[in-house]
Amino acid sequence: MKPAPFTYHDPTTADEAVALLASHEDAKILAGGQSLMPMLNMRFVVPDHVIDLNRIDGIAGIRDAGDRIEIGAMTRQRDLMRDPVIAAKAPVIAEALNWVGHFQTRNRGTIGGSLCHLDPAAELPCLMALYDAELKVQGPDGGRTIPFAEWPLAYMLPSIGPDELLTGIEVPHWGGNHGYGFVEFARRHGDFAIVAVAALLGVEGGKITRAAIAIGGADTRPIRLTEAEDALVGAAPDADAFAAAAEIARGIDAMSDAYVSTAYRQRLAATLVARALTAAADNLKGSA
Amino acid sequence: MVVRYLGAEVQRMEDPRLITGNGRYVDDIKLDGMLHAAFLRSPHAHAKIRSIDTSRAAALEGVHRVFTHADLGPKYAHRMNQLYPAPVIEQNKTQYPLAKDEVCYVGEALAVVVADSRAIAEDAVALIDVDYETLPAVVDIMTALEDGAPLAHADTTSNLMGRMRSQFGDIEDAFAKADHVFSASFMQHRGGCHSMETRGCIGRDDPWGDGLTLWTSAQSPYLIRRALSRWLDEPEERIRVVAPDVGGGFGPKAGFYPEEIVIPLLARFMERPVKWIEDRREHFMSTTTQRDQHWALEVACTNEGKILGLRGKVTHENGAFVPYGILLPNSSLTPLPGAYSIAAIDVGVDIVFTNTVPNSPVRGAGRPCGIYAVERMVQVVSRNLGIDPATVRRRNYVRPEQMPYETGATLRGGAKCVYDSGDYEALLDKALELADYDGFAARQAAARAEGRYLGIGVSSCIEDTGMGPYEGTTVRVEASGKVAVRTGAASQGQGHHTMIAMIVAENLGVAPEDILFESADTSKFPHGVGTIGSRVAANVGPSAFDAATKVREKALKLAAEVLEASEADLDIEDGVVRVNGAPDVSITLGELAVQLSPASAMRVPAGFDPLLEATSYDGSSGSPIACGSNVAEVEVDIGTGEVRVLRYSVAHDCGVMINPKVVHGQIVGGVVHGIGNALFERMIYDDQGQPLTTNYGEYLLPLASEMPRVDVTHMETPSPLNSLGVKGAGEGGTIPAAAAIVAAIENALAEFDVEIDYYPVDPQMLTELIDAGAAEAAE
Amino acid sequence: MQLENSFTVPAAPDAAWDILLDVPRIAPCMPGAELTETVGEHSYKGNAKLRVGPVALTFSGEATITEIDTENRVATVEAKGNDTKGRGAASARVEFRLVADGAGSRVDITSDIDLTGSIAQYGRASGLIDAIAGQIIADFAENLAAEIGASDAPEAAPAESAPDDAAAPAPAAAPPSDNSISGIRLFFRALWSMIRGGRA
Amino acid sequence: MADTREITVTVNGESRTATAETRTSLGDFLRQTLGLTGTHMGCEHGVCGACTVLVDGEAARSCLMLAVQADGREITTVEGLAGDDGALSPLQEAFWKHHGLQCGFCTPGMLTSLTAYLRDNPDPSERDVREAISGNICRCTGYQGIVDAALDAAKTMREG
Repeated sequence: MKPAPFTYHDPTTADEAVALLASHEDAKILAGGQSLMPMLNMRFVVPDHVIDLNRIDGIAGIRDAGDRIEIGAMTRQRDLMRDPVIAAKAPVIAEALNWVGHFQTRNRGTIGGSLCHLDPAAELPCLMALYDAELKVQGPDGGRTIPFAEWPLAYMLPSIGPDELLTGIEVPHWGGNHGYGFVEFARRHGDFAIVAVAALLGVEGGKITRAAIAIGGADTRPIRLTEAEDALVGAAPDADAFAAAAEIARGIDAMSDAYVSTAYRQRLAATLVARALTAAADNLKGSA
Repeated sequence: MVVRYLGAEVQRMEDPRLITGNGRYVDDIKLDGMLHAAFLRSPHAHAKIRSIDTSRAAALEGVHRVFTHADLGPKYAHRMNQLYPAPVIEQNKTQYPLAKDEVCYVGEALAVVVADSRAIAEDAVALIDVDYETLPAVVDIMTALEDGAPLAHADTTSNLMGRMRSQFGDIEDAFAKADHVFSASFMQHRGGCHSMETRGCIGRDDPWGDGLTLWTSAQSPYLIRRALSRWLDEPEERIRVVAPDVGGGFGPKAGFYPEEIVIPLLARFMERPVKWIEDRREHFMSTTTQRDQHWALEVACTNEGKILGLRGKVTHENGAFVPYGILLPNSSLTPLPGAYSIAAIDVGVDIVFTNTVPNSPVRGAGRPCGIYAVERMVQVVSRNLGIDPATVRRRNYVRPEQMPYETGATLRGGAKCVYDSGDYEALLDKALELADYDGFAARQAAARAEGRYLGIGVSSCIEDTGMGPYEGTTVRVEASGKVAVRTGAASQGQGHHTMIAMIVAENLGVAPEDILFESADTSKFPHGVGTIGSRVAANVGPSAFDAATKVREKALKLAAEVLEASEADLDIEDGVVRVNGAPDVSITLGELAVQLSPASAMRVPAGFDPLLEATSYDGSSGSPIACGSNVAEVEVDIGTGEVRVLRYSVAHDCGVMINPKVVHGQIVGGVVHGIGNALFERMIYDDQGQPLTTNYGEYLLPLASEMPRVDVTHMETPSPLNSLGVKGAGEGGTIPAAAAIVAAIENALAEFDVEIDYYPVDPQMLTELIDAGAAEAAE
Repeated sequence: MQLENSFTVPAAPDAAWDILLDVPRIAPCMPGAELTETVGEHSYKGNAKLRVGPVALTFSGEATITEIDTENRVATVEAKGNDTKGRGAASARVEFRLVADGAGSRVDITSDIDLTGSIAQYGRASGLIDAIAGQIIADFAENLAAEIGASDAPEAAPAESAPDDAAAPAPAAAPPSDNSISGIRLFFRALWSMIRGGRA
Repeated sequence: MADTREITVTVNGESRTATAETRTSLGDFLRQTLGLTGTHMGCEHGVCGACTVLVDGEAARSCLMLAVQADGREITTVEGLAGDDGALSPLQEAFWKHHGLQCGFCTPGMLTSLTAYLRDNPDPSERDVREAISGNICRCTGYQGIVDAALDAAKTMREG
């Protein structure tokens, strides 16, 4: 199980990387390698060129930019987990990362790699959906910004051009006091989620003022449960409201595969939406 | 005062090498001029091979040669031999080392590339053009025997490999007398080997020197040598097979594989050593596994739950070829009637071909299936009669006073299955106590009050271990005083070196560190049988004990002459023979050895054979029957269907324990393997025979994060069948696990009236059963 | 896997039948397919591009009309291709049955598709691969409907659905029964834009 | 023509330079090019963890890294865990004492992973340790001896 031969490039700047993409047919970008390397080893993916981003400076790191958090595409999952800005402003990200692979893979895996690989069961795309994150890509004709809603085109296919490079992500966070919950069901610790749910709740005067629910693993791309989000606003953060949201989740589009059915994924979504919202409400109480 | 090693928790002598990165596994061996091989394997479950064009592959830089069946030449054009011939095999289908004109499972090898590196060999494999004519594939064992089912082999008229039956007692009478007859049917799916080290081998051919040498990651090097010798039609003396450090075996490495013919042949053709290391995808597709077995049983019992008879039918998946004869179906039947005295049994097996990888024993072989079946039927009786499962078992166990107890079943090789010793009810009591069985009702009620669903399950098992004929050992004191100990038995991590060193050291009066242990190299010991079926301790143990005793006696006899003392006054301690009461009068074992291996013109003392050495083939006079009772406590999350094993308690009896630390490790590892079978490990093929589970993200091996702490307690009922009183321990953890887990899940979900007819039990299956049960309750 | 599709065209059976047997003409209706060579009266070499997430496959192989039953207007095409990078093979047996339907004709397509090799051995994507295959055939049926329809009537009238993108073969407008397909429609537009951009 | 690079790494404190194809994984480079066979390749797709090594002190799958990516970095393999005098590390000692291995194939990855983990988490619970090694598959032991060894080693190292 050895990769097919390829030509290896290790640019030191983003511009260089973009130029390489433009000038090479059938090139694959190597970020953390925790998804690409297995596919190379198994020869599922057989590119002529591999462009390694690991020697590029300036596209890793986390910055507090007021109402948003700026994250470099090459930021390692480990660093996201340990970062004080994330912990303070978007703690659900740090919590969810406990579910991303294992500590050895988080030491290498990057946020950008995960978003470009776009495995439907991956946690980070689900979180970016939750936050309506914006993705910064750089191409031969300069840069553009892609809202996450427009990022997944299809199963594991992001709307980034073959000659474009993801350089950073902007996460409009919810500030200090909000409730958050992340729950996931996988067969074993660190496995692909069968279904994962991330939820954010803003509550004032005993009423929900703002809600976000993202579901990963169920469909070919992360789902935002907007209908339930709208229904929750104005309601009290209680079991009835969450049960109603769960019922909406039961009706989502879901895929089937060799292991689990559409119906099971829908059932799980219902269970986990209720649990994620309950967790969000609970830690809101805790923090308040 | 003799140092006691037997029964002590001696730290393993293997470990210092292995924890410092100094092990020597097949892939660690590097020979001068060694080339690397990669196989082209069929992507089709069933197809005719119209033509193979290797020209593009052969032309690639770094490729030395490409071989197909035809390229091996007429001398090597025949099918592999049957390792275990048996009369019930109606269709003895064995494969060609490289497929000739038909492939019968995805993963069957049909060409091989020899290149400078494995990577280049893989590049070339992708360039081999094969014209296949695909044929219909049979995958489902339940329909494989129906008229019009696709045939696994183009030249047959049926998918029936053979039929066998275990039959004793008066079954008609048993069912006629019964107060109740209950029935159940269920599918058992056991996964694969998945030793962390895949298979792999190195071939070297030196016709003017050492002959043919094969280093291979295997459990039975001598069986491989014989099979290779027969296939090549060359004498065993010119073939050397070595199993170096082996990274786990668990059954599938006990056989003889096509690669173990092809790789040495390539070395012969290339006149250079050739290495092949199986990669993990190959392991999924070409290493033998166990997979499906369907049972449909009826149990006859009294109102009190006394089981009178068991009858029914098993459908056993064989896969595409028959490398292991009927080991698997046979060992599925022989454990019946389990730990119970059941007077009449009549269970038949249909062994069916499918277009999947050939089947082989996996830890426990068929025993886990046979025991699961019996335990399920005990569960059925308990459930239907509303009698506590522990109580039903008490009413059915074979009792100590019945030992030796002849079940009526026949073991492989024709011997009657006789339970030699053990107190099954006492063992159950120990398990129940360890599990706080009496306190469970309270735990369950408390959890239920919080909306949590707890369940408990019990299972008991017997295991026929230590099958013969023998596993010999040679013990020889060297001039240095070091003691060379050699045996044929290969180790895949069971700690044979430590166990045997302890036995010899204690008997001979030397330190375990002074023992030079070598095994699993056919050039070092004349014959070995193999490390399968929990047989090594009960065979090598006694032979090592006996050989060491003989050497001790010889040493004392010689020392008595040399020291002019009476043997009765002599003792050996730390390699030195001393006269009791005269500590300064002594001679070392090394000095005694020199007297028996003198230089030219010197004399061997009169009345002594050369060398301070002895060889013994002492073993067990029959199969010592180990036994165990397990209690599993689980929690089911009805929101997700997830099963968590909260607590797992084992009471086990493998007779006298040589090294309790090693036995404990075997039991715990075995239990976790069994939990994997019960809850996680599933090898899925689609209806075209494509394996869908071909990576470790999808084939779910048990991880530390989901496994419980396993509490183990022991009874030591010495087996009367060997000099050490030992019984096998390697598989006793695995065999009863699935039954305990499944029973616990049903107990947790009793209010939904859940009945489980398939394992591994997955969460989706459970949620469907829960929802169905809830809907029924609602009506 | 077995797939059934059906559509009607305003062309009379005879006219439709001729088009149906004109492989060079109908081949482009297969998403991602291109003919490269005619090797016999009814045999053709060609490529088909398929992309499953990050895995971009190019099947190279041969398509042959193995049966032509002019009387009953039944034709069978057998196509077989290997991924050019050795990751597997695809084979299809597609039967076209043409029957009169009012003034026009109805085409019933029965397809038997078989994927093998590593591409077929990824359980997590298995449902999706089936869905994609189904989508390809559905697209093919639609494009064929459009092609035949275009021949002597401006607007095609497929029974199931109408192509909603004239430029590129488009996926079924009718939402497929299996939810797992959602996303595939966009996916094919992306794929086609890439193929057109020579980037697949 | 194969795409090759000259690669210099510091392995277990010693600087080593060799040429390898750029497609070569770090694991194959360590084992085959540098002859450090203590690191084991169990699955080559990043799940089993047997090939785990420390790269600049952090645990990483050597099957999921190209050798060329390690150029200029510090690598620690199982061969480098014992002291210069050959004295076993507290973790190695604990694995021996608690029967934390049987066939020994997963052991190098277990040891390297836990070496890094216990350095960052000196006082873990059993639950913590079980999650920490959930990225390392062992088929033999049932994990119990490994967990006991890790907890015991942590205690030893805490007490210095």
